[in-house]
Amino acid sequence: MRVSKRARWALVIVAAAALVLAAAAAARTSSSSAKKPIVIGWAFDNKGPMQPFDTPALAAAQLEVAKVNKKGVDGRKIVIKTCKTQGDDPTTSKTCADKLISQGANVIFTTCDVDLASPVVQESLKHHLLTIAPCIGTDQMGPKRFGKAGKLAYSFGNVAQDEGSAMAQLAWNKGWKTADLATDTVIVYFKAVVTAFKARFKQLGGKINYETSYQDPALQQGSTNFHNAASGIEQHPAKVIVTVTSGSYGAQLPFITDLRTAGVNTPILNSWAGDGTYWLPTSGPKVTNYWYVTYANAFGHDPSAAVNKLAKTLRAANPFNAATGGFVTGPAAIDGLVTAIKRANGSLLGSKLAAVMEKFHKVPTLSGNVSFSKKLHSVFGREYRVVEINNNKPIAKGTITAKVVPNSPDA
Amino acid sequence: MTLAFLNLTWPTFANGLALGGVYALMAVGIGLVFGVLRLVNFAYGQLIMAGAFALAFGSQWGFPNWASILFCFGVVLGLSVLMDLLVFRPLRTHSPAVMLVATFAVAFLLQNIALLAFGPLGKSAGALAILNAPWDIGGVFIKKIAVISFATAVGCLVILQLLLTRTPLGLHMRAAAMDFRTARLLGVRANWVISGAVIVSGLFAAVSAVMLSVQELTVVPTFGTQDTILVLAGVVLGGLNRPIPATLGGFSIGFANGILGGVLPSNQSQYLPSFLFAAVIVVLLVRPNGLFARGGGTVERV
Amino acid sequence: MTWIRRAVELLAPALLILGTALLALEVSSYLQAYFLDTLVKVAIVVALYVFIGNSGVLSFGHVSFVAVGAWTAGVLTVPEDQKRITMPGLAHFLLTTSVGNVASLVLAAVVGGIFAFAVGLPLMRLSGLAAGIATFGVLEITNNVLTYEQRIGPGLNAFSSVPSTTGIWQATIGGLVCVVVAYAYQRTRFSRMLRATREDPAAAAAAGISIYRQRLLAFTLSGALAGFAGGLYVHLQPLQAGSLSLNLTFVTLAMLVVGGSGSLLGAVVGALALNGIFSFFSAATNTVDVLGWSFTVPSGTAELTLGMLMAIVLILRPNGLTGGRELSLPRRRSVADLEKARATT
Amino acid sequence: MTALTVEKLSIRYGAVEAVRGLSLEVKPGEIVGLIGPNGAGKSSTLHAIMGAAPVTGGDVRLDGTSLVGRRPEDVARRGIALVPEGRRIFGELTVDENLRLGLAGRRRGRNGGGLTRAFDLFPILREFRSRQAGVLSGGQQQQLAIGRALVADPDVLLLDEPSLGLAPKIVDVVFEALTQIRDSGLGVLLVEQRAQRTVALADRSHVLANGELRLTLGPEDASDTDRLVAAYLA
Repeated sequence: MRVSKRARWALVIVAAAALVLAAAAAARTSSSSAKKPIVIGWAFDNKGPMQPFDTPALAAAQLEVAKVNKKGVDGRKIVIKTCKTQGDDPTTSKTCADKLISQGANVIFTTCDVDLASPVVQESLKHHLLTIAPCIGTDQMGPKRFGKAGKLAYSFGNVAQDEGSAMAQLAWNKGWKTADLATDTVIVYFKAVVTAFKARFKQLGGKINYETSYQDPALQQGSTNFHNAASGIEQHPAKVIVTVTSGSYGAQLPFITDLRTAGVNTPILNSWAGDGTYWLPTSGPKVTNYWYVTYANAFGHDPSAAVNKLAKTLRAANPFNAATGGFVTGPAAIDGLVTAIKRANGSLLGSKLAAVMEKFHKVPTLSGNVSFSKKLHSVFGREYRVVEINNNKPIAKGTITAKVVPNSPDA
Repeated sequence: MTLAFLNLTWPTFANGLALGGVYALMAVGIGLVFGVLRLVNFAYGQLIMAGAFALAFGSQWGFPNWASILFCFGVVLGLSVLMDLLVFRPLRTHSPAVMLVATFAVAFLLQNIALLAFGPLGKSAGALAILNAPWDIGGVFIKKIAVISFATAVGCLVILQLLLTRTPLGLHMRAAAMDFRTARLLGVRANWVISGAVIVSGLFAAVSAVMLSVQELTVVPTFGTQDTILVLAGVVLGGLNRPIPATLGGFSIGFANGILGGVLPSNQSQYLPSFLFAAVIVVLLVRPNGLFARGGGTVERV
Repeated sequence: MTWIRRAVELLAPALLILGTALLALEVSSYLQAYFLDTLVKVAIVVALYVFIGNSGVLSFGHVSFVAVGAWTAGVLTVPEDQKRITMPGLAHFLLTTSVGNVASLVLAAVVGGIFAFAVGLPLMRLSGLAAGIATFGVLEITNNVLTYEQRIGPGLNAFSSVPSTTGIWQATIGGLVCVVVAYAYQRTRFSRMLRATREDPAAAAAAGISIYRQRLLAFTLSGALAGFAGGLYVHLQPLQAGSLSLNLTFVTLAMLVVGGSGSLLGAVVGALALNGIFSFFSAATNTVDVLGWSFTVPSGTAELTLGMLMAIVLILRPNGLTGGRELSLPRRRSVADLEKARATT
Repeated sequence: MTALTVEKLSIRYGAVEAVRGLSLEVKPGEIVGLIGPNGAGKSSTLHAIMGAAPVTGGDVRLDGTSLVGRRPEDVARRGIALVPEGRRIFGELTVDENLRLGLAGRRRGRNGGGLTRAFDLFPILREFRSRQAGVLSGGQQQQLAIGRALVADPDVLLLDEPSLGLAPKIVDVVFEALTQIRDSGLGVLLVEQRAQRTVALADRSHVLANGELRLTLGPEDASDTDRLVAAYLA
């Protein structure tokens, strides 16, 4: 293929033009604010693995903000500005953080996994802004992961250790005294919950019959070793099978189907990750004797009337957003933020807000009372809702609270 | 009765055979198209993904199983033919590297279309999940799908072998794979042969889609990608140019994948890909022209 | 006068990089990340080019050198107190060793080069598809180990708390370093020998050129550049080293081929054009203003546009946007040029 | 009626003009020789007739229908069969399969008697029909290549250097077969290096040099060595 000199120059120009276009794109001015509302900049995942957690939290938070704005926060209104991180792509995440900050965000909200959130968190902390993840479920959203700057980082998700401990308590209370563990190692949170379950379960006197691990194909392409995990468990019967993985990922359903089709009808216990009915099979064998603990009962049977009302409103607008109880983390974060602003006398300075939040002790939010401490910036002591899925139907089975958290990160 | 070797059990052995069978089909699908077009189709995994999604939607819309499977075949075949018309044919005369990267582009495009249309979390293809139940064979519990996969793979391969050896089209395909130019000079119709290869390859992709989606149950946009890479490795390991070595290569890597997955202790199972690919590299170093290749055939430069 | 011609060969890609950097300074600061990302991609694609462009052999393994470089620079620059928390399983040696920014980049290049050399030592004996699959294997193994081996890093977790030193200066200089090294290599007799093996392996071998040795040299050099680029990458944003895998391989290879794999200019143009367009549509998902009017595209437009563009360019211009040639001053075509042109038609 | 007509044919590869303004014709029941030094454009002419080389000028017609711009397989299926240089048999296929491949060039509705035509002409092929073609000797492979072309039941047979690399005795067998083929009514266009034997065998022989027709010789010129040499050197 012959290219004339002129054509090649032209190509170079075209390439340059593409860049100019991108540059022109950049020549935008950020919006100015006259009335000085409180601006929350929310970088959320609109299409990646965190989307099922981020978007419901955001949708519910927007409803909560509308409610808060009726009275205002000391006369000011809250505005949420959003930015799509597109599967938590690092470059886009970083850009989102910078963009939101340039749009005058006073507080930055981020996605539900601490690693995927890292680009946003680091940018936000660099600008000394209070940085909140509604639902990161580990103890790492805080100084533990981000050092001194991490003082400004908080999560309204559960500490995995607390959740695992509550699950152990539930199993013990049900009289399931031996357990098989299958750890999905693709996310820190999954691992941490199982580890905590094991520690607390043994403390209570339970016995672990068999332990195995697998990698979920949603994050580890092509991995199918959950089949092997299932057949390992088939050969080592116990009273309960504990696995923590997301219903929206690739292993949950086939793992359960493997066990059930092999004739293993033991209860299977999962955490909030396995909440919801959206992943249940539309055909084929139905899911039965499957248990999980979660933030809120998304199916209208929550002890809190406010939660049930919110779930109903969300479901009416978009059923997806009420698929799991995770949506309450959004309003909970808003409630917590409002309290912090009030307690900081209206200051939006990251350091002041963080200083107040560090002292949170049983602060009421939509998802119950929330406490933080100097070391621990995630929620513990939640009253978990217990749900059993039987024949593809979710049934409320009361609540459970962790009494003791072994290896507590707060200790 | 157990296979008293490592912790290899009969069910694991059966799973290995089943995966080996499906990979062998994929290997043949990739090998046939390579034979006539000298094109390594990286987008083969996306064909399987599309088929698996078709199956999932079929069961969601309440199709009976046979209709879902038919729908799956239709989607995969349509997509294969479209891929061939829009991309492979215009690029037929270009270098293997350009064709290979073009299939990257197609794979990238299809995967992202799936991501946009169906989301990252995919769909459950539960219609045939019941096939994961075991059969009791003399006290050993073997999954039905393992037996069915292996039997289907063997059946498909036998039919293909008959097609290749007993029909004029098969003869023409074999000749075109050896020397396309001469075959055309003899009157072998290039377009027919290419279409034949693309259609058979598509059919095998559809069969693989059904078998794999029963085993994995959840269909995500990356479905089949890793399998395709493994199969490609297997095909090259066997010898890309000929159907039988390619089949054996694909089978070997699938079998090894299934068995290793079963016998690796759980704290090492995450390193399964490392073990497999390390083995692939070692074999390639020892036998660069493939495990089952006779003599030193010329290897395509890409 | 030939030195002017030679200078132009280097100037064109260098100016494109500088131009990108200048544009990055002009845009709103929050969009800079995309430009920095593009500059890092240029570095990666140039690294790929050093091997693929000169040898004519495809490698799927280069992103593993990028990943190893990112790992090196990452694990050596995370502050020690952070390492204790985010990488509790880390080997003692790695836990206690910390270096500065520049040193981490140099070490990333060194480790990338050593790794490439070690891998190339056996693999460069292979050719064709066998070589392609073997390099793929290297990518898979590297990805697998970096993702799960907690004694050497954070495994599944990202390298958070890595100093983000890849700002506009570091990205620009990094890109230029890669281009200059690639250009310098291109001027050596080693590169000419390797190119001879690309055109006609048999004749080159007959002329006493060791294909193996020349390929190994280029592979090692490009591995070092890839490692360096990985170092730049991890200093740009918190990354999980194991996530630099299949996708990045596809995309960077496509950039090289779309730009024109035969020339340094092609590598730079391909990376700038594809990543530029991809970045633009990514940014437009969250609304951008183009010359005064607001522009928003649905999510996913970036990927679809990129995929279609790659396919279309390959179908219409299989030798890439630059035709695989360097930019040169107009001159009378010599007979040799005509012969060459014929050979490529 | 003329079977195959080549009129002012020009072939160009990039900047190189391989054949300029070549005209010739092959009628049924005659052998036409095409001889000349290496690189004269003989093979290019055959490939251009088959549609496998770029025609830049002139025309190729079969019974008045132009073949220019058609695909090789279409040309083959219109009744022209080529025995390519180097025989190009499929070594991994059996003799039988090689012959059946030849059937691909059969015209629609023509039976042509299947493989018997090849077996009748070359009985050795029948004997070895289930062997792998790759193990045959060079002469047997050449017979197979010709037999494979014949089973397509063509009107015109093109041969590209059928004697290349064969022992003289085998060449006799091949040339004898060509006579039989001509006598069965086919037109034969024979490209050869062995000028003298070709001139002796063919009804007309065209000498090609540097892509141009230099001279046409009849069988009577076979012994006129001077004229031959002069044509080659011109």
